[in-house]
Amino acid sequence: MDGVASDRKPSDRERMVVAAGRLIRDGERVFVGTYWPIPAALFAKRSHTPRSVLLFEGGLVCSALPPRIPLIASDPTLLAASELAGDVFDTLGALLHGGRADVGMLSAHSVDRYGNINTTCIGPYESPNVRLAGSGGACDFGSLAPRLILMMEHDPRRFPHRIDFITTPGHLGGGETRLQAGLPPRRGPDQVVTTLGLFGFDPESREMVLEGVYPGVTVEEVRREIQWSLRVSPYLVEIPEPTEEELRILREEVDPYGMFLRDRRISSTP
Amino acid sequence: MDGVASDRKPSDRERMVVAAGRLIRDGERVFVGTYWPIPAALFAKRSHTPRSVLLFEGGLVCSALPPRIPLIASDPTLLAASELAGDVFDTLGALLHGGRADVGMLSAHSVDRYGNINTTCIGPYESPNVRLAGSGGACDFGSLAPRLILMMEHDPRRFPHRIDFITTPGHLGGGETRLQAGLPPRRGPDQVVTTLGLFGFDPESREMVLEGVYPGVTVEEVRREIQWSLRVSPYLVEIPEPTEEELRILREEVDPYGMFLRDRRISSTP
Amino acid sequence: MPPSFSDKDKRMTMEEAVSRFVRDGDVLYLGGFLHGEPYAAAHEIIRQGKRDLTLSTAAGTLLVDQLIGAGCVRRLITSYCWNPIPAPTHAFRRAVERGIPHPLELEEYSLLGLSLAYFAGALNLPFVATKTMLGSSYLEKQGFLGDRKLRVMDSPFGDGPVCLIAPLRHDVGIVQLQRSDPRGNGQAWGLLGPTKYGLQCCDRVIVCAEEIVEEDKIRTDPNRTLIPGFRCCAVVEEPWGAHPSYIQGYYDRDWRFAAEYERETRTEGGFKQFLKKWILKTKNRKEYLKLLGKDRLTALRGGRRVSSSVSYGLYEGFGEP
Amino acid sequence: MPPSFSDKDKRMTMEEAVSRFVRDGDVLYLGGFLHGEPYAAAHEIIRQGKRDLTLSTAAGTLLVDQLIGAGCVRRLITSYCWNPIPAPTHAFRRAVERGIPHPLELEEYSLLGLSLAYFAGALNLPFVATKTMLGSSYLEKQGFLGDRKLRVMDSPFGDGPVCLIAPLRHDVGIVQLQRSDPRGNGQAWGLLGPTKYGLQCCDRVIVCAEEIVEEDKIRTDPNRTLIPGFRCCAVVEEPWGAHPSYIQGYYDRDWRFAAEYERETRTEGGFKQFLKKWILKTKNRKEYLKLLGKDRLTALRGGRRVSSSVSYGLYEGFGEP
Repeated sequence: MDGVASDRKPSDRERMVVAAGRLIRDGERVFVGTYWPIPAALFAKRSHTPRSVLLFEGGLVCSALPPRIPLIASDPTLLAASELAGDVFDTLGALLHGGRADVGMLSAHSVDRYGNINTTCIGPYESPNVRLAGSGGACDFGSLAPRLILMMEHDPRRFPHRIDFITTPGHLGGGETRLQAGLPPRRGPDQVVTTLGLFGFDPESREMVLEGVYPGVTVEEVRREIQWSLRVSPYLVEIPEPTEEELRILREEVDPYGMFLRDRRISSTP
Repeated sequence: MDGVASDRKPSDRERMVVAAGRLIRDGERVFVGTYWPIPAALFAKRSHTPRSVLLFEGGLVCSALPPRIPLIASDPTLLAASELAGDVFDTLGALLHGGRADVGMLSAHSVDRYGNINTTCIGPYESPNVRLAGSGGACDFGSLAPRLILMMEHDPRRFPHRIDFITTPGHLGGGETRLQAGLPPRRGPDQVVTTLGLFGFDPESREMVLEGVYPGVTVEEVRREIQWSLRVSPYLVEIPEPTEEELRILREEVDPYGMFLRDRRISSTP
Repeated sequence: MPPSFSDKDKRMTMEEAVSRFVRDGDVLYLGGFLHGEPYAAAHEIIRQGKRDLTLSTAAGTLLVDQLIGAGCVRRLITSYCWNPIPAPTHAFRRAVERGIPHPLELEEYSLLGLSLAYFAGALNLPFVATKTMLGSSYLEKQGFLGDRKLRVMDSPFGDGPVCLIAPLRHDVGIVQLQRSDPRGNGQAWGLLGPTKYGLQCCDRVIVCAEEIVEEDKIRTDPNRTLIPGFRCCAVVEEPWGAHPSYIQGYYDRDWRFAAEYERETRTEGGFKQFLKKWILKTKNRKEYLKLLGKDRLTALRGGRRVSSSVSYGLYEGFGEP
Repeated sequence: MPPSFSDKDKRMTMEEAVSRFVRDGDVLYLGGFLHGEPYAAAHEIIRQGKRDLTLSTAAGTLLVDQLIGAGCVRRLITSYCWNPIPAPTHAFRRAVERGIPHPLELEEYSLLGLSLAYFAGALNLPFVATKTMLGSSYLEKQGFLGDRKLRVMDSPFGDGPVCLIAPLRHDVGIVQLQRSDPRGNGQAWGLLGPTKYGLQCCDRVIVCAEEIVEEDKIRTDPNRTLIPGFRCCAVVEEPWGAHPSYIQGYYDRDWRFAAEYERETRTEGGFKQFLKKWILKTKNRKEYLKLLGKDRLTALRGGRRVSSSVSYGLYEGFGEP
């Protein structure tokens, strides 16, 4: 457990996880997608949302803390924290489609200016240049979650002019187009938290708007990572750095093995 | 346990239960409706269908024998005989609507010449002269069971010219009308077992046809109990009396307390 | 969006739960399917004189009969209403046949049809398509739900006529089950009927349990949990709360009670006497049980038949192999 | 109507089960949702060189990747295919991007959409209506199911556009779960995903279990049974049959294996070597486990965390009170 001391400077990923976690409010029922939402939701629960309930697509409802950090949304460690273990209809069905959850958190591969997510393919669907994972529950989160938070590491290819496949509907063509498609009202992505900053969506046009950057990050830097001409909020803020206590929680309690934050999950000897 | 000796003559009800039980074949998966089907299915299981599986609408699958005779299809004694306890979708859903059962058995209040069953009301639905129970799973049995056996005690009012409410669809107006209504093909009532005899349905017109009578019962006697002009099969048979062994099984093993056969279930001290 | 109640101890008396969470005019769902009928809660609803309820339940028995006879119910959604011995439920009949104590509007389905309507409501699906009920009179006799209940259409996938079932929604639901923690993580076993889906249609859920146990005990076996605690607004510890229905593993159905009820309630006067004796003159479940008598309760306890325990495992760290 | 297998002891080896019940060209359902993936069965399918399968599974991982890379699969129905570490499943990518070892036809849904398609198939419902997937590319990109998959229509109940999902049907299904009796009454606990409904869509069901137990033990806790024994055609006792996936209470996911697999199978040659080493050169699961080594298995066993037992009661006679 080297390097957990909280005096080490926060990494971009730590900033992202803390910033996303801060968006969760206490008592909320949170659909936790796989990958980045896992440390973010657990960070929130250990810092300021002790009463949040974590929901997992495969059928788990957890309001306790698992014995270790789950590596995926279907990790066996979660059963010790679950008050309900059921099937997809218990969570994605009755809680998400049924409208009984508050917020969903998703890792996204790439996103367009209206928050539409592609995790399916680059190039034509029938003969793609790069084939990606597909939806899992992501399309359901995007279709149905009352509030939706996306998490992404920056890379210009992840913010393209247009995406080749809408795996997870965002605000579609902007404006009222999402409603016109028949999706439930007052939904769609609300925030995108990245390794550079935080984005919201314009309430009218539904276009992504840069709303905050981490200390030291410039708007120009963000623009370079995004293929379309990015709108910036007139109220752009600097996102406060993780506090010492936040970093301590994240490093010592949430992910002491560095499974997410130091990529230990993908080394051969975790 | 008075009067269980098998030398006592079989009652009409005992004849009905044995005759209905004989229609079940070994290994069949039998949806057991409440009331008369319970002793009939258990009689079959104890006499000649040891491998039949009893299915109950509320979610039970039983291939063992319950410790006592269940008084209804949701009796707690059944759990000791169940290999699966689930919900309505496990049985009425996946097995009945899903097409994985063989036969359904139902007690019916009244039936018309096409085997349509009324257990809802006598007189207009909105202001009935007599209000009855309604469907429970009966309508589902009638809509979906690949083979359907009805059980009824005789009374002319139970075999009227026309019924006031189709609780459970039989062959509707006869002929192809059932198919035209959209119900699955090759289904609908196959036999009606009563306290006087056994009825089938004409393969073309789908009208009820008397096919068998118990020893000593005349066709005229049956006709008196039925309001429409009853068709009688040219191959009318005499239904063999319950054997000594069948009676012994029924009286000593299936219903030793006389809960069904001697109405002990409706006395105040069962 | 209903509020989250996830972290609170929601235990209260039945009197408080009914008074706070069941409102005149509500669509009230009663859980259970002959198994686990919430009698204690229904009796408290009668005592508090709730009115104009739309009752929704998979199968009505004495419980629904009593609520109707006591004048609490204006509308009934069900697949069935009868005394399981079997015999008529007389108050139900008086209401439907003669409008006593007042007229009753009906909305009926087959059991599978109603269960699918609950499923659609639980998931908030626009509708579900089925082959059951085609050809039956249920298609013609739509009641107060009007054209928000069933429709027949030709399947666009080429299966001929199909019946579309619209979702049902409930304001409040009550379930009586084996055990719950103080937050309302209720666990049930035995025959489950369509109770899970019926409850999931509810904005508020009152969990009545034979026993309240620690949250940790619930977590030893989370597959038994019917509905998560945050969906629950009140938890009532109410042993014998389902009598004369049964709770698997706790007590048997009181068949004798059902037969007596049938005889005693054949007349309106008889029903009123029953109501007075068993419900209005008993202040709560404790007094009802006292009236019933210890011997009768003892006779209803069955033997014990214990489940084999299983391990869910404990996965704590990321050790080297 | 498929035959009833209710009363037979259906235990056999994996070799026999796969050889008798999985046929070239079948629509094959694989149970599990990251939990309980039937690896032992999939490996035997590869060994026996089954061809032209249409694979249906809630979420593809290494398991689906191996079947594709080995050339068994022509069509895939799923919501997802990836290595959960997360990283690409390279054989899947090679098949989709470059037609290696041969082209793969896809039919994709969201997880909830696919679960509803299984539900519709399980109950043989004509279709189910939902709001999920509206606006997504899933509506446009319908594959080999063509217009037998999804449709958008205006809801006759006035909810605007809705997505209709047609039922899925499977020839044969395989599940790996905790325990079963010899007749195939299989019991599962932990996270259940959509496995029950996926299995119920199958004409034939192969139950692979960590342990075979007496029928009486199953009857002590019938609420854990996923699907009745008479729906099952073969029962295989196969401990560790889900490795490198996990079985709740039996063993943890082998994360290291998934990371190694990712690195080793980046090239076609690497994949072939993996295939040879772990699947083709091992005759059965026993040899696979031997290759894996005892120490590795031991490291994956978690601690024990035992469920509190409950009573289902025993109701024997009709005694006087």
